[in-house]
Amino acid sequence: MSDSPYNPVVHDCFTNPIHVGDVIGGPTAYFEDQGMRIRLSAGIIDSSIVELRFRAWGCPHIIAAVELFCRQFEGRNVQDLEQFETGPIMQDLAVPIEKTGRILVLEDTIRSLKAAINDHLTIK
Amino acid sequence: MSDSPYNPVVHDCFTNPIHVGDVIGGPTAYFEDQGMRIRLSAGIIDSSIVELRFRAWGCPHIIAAVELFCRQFEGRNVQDLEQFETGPIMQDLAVPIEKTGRILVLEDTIRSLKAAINDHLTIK
Amino acid sequence: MILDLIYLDYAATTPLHPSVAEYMRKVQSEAYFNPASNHAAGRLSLAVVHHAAIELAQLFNVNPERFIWTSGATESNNLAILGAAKQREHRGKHLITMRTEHKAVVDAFLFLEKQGFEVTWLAPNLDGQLPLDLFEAALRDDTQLVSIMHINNEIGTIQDIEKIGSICRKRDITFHVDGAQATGKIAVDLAALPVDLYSMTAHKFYGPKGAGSLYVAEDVLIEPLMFGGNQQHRMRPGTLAVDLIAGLGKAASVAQRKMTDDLKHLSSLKKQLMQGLQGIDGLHINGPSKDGYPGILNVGVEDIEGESLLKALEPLCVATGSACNSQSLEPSYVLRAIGRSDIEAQSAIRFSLGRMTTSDEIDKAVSLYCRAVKRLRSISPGPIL
Amino acid sequence: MILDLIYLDYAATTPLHPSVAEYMRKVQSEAYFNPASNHAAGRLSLAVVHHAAIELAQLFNVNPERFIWTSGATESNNLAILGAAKQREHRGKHLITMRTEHKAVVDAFLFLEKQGFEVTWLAPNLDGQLPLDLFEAALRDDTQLVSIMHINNEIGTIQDIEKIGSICRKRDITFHVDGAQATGKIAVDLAALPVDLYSMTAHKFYGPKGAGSLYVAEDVLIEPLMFGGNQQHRMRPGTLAVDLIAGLGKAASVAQRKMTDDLKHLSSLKKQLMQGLQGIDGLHINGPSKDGYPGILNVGVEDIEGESLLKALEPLCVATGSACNSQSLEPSYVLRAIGRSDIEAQSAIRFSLGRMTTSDEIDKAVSLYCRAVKRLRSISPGPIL
Ligand SMILES: Cc1ncc(COP(=O)(O)O)c(C=O)c1O
Ligand SMILES: Cc1ncc(COP(=O)(O)O)c(C=O)c1O
Repeated sequence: MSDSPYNPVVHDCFTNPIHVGDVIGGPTAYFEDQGMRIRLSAGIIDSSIVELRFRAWGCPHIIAAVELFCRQFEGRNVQDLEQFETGPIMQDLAVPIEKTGRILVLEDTIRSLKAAINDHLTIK
Repeated sequence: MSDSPYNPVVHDCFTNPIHVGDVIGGPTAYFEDQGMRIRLSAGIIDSSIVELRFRAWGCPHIIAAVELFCRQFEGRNVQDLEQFETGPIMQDLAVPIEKTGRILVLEDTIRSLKAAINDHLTIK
Repeated sequence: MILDLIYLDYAATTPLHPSVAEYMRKVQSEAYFNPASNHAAGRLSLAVVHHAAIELAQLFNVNPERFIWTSGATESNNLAILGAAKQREHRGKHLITMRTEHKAVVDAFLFLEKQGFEVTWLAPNLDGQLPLDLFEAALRDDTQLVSIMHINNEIGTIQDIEKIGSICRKRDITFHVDGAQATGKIAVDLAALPVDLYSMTAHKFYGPKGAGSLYVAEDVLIEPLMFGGNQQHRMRPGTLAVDLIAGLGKAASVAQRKMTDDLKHLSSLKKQLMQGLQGIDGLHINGPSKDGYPGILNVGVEDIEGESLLKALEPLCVATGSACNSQSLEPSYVLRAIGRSDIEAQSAIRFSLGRMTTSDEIDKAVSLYCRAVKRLRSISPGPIL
Repeated sequence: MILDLIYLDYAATTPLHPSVAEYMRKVQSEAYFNPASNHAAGRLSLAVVHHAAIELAQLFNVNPERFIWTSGATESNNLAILGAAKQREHRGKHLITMRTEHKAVVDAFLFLEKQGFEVTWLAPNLDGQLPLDLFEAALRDDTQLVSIMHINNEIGTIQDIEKIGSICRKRDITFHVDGAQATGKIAVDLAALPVDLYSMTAHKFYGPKGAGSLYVAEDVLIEPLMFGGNQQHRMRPGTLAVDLIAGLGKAASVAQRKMTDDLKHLSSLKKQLMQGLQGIDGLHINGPSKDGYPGILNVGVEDIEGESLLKALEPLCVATGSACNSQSLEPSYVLRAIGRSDIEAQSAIRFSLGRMTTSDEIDKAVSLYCRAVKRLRSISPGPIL
């Protein structure tokens, strides 16, 4: 449908999220702000992120953003998380400017997840 | 056509006036007022109005009114002119209330015609 | 793609009833003239306009002379409220309305506030009803105008126009009713009701968009919004859109004929919808639980984000908040006024049903709604602790 | 009966162009939704509205964002004039317009006079043109708004919008143009013309009735006439009539494509009409004898009463005075302004020709006119002495 507020990437990530869930016992981060809530958890083997799972409460853009993050970083090295930037994800999802703040909630959650993963790796 | 400002009598009298003209040498009356102009002339034999002719300049209602007057009084006795009243003619022609003044111009002309006929009969 | 849509947003707008569309087409091709033109063609169009006035008058049981043609209820509301308030400034500068009115009423009153009028904004009870004791307490000697909507567009509350109007009439207060959602849907006898001004718009009852009317009771005077000649008793200038007016009239006449059947149909569908949804955890109805207009059902559900709900409901076309403000995602001020929290209000979905709605569509809507709630809950990290 | 009519009153209103009617029907059945609705159906209607804005923008060579949808030129004129005057009250309270403007402009200015504004009413020359020296002499430091129509609806005069606009722009004066009779008929390049506000209405160029627009140049601010939410930059509330807007856009696009042919067709018909009438004793043209808009010819004739002439011309449908005031039979104030006496003015007949007018209809019109004049003269007692 023309003029949808959601581009096809949002539509797909929102409608068919394949990373919903929790990695039980894995490093986990939870963040809430601006009425949005995100939980991320990871399955780590050596320094590989073999699994990324999320739960989220928020608008379609935020749900799609978390799913897209999972799609992009599952299977990659823990170090790669440093490369995460909000800019490209905002672009991929055509997030309207007034929702920028919400995407920063995702950024915060990822930062928190990195910390949790580091703790996890250190303990090991 | 529905809602015409002219009823069928006006339409007929305006479109097919059969009394346009002048009775040359007959008693004649001319009156103008409110931008309307009416001339009436009659052919009189004994005390019969054998002919009535008019000329008029004005709206369709005034033209129709003069024609209707001629239709009604041609062939009748001079005395009958006393019976002329504006009320019935306004009704027959469904003259809008704001045009009442114009019909009074016809009344004035007829009064003047009666005077001219009286002069004519007296001279005889 | 459009074929897949399930349209349950009849309170936002309706399609043309087939016989209305057909009649309008006939007028467009055979009587498209300017009703103000002083010739046979113009008079034909004028007759079409007169006929429409008669059809509208029959629906309301009043004299056809009493309707002003406008472009819709927004204009009718503005004309009524600004026009009456200014016309009777000498009578007083106090005005009364409700917090749950349509934006076209609310914003007209906000404008009058800026112009030095004083407005009392009454709050409804939980059902959306105006509490009459509150209303009577708000009346003052300088109260000159009261505006209360007939059926609320978001939650379907039907106000007691008769009681409110009687109170106004006793005190020489002009009473305006926004009847945009009531016209053609419930019986409105303006000969019996103590109403001075009544707004309506054709596109809410299967008539054309861009066509509205304001009923002005005898001896009620209002100032115009626009100027341009003597048409419509100088209350509303502009070339009359003969085909739109014809469509409005015909829609009124169809509505009158079908009203009983329409109401029965809607009541049965609303019952089906409510039964279908009742199993959902944390669901609540916004607005009247009974006696509301059967074409509208507004429900909210705990711990679901509104925008995602709307997206997850596709291809179901329903409204969040009022259709007219739904471009912004602020929680509906109507729902706030009946006591809903921001978070409750933002999950609200208005189902509005219409003449063409089928029982099958209701089934689909129910299953889409249940699935969407379940899915979003399965994604959610759980309620905030 | 309607079949016998000869309609030469295209300046009063036009029929729908067939492809406009067809497109509107499609929108009515497939995209009848509320463009403000936040769902797929609403977005479909919104896209239709955007498309119409693009079509309209192409006709005027400007940005599609710059159009406000209204109910017609009466509303556009009022919105522009009242809205601009009030918005810039601080700039000054002096306004300028012409005596030959449409009632929707004249009466808006009369209202502003009552509100404490001062209006200079300029008289045209015999052709209906604004004398530029007179205009410049009328300008003052506190002049904030000028409104001049593009094509005069009664006599077809085309004003020099470019020159008038340049003078306004140099002095920071808002310039409004009533383009109701020009839109879709002559080329109007609003990117090049120094115009701030331009009014139009679809039903004058084979689009739907009840659909108009106001072009608002960038950085021009106006106050709204009505209130009701955030739609259309808060300048004009109300549900957008998507089918009417679609029809307006399509009519603009058809008009652009056909403009050269239309003008050629009208010029040739007007020539035929003038030649046909030229033998009549005491005939005069009201308005420009050359360079006027070819779709309009206004003629008067000595010593003929206007109402009777109109009746005698049946089944010819033409206008006396302006279509919009023709319910009253006062002599046209436009004709009085170009120096006609009352008696001259009241015999005036406006022939207005259109896309569907045929050479055969012109022949019939000529013979009806000649016959009517002859017949009424034969009835007349002769001129007042
Ligand atoms: C209660 C109510 N009043 C007024 C309006 C405004 O009607 P319109 O947009 O047709 O002007 C609407 C609908 O939008 C409404 O639901
Ligand atoms: C020059 C002019 N301006 C304004 C209007 C008003 O247009 P509308 O009646 O469509 O509002 C008209 C036609 O009636 C017109 O000819």
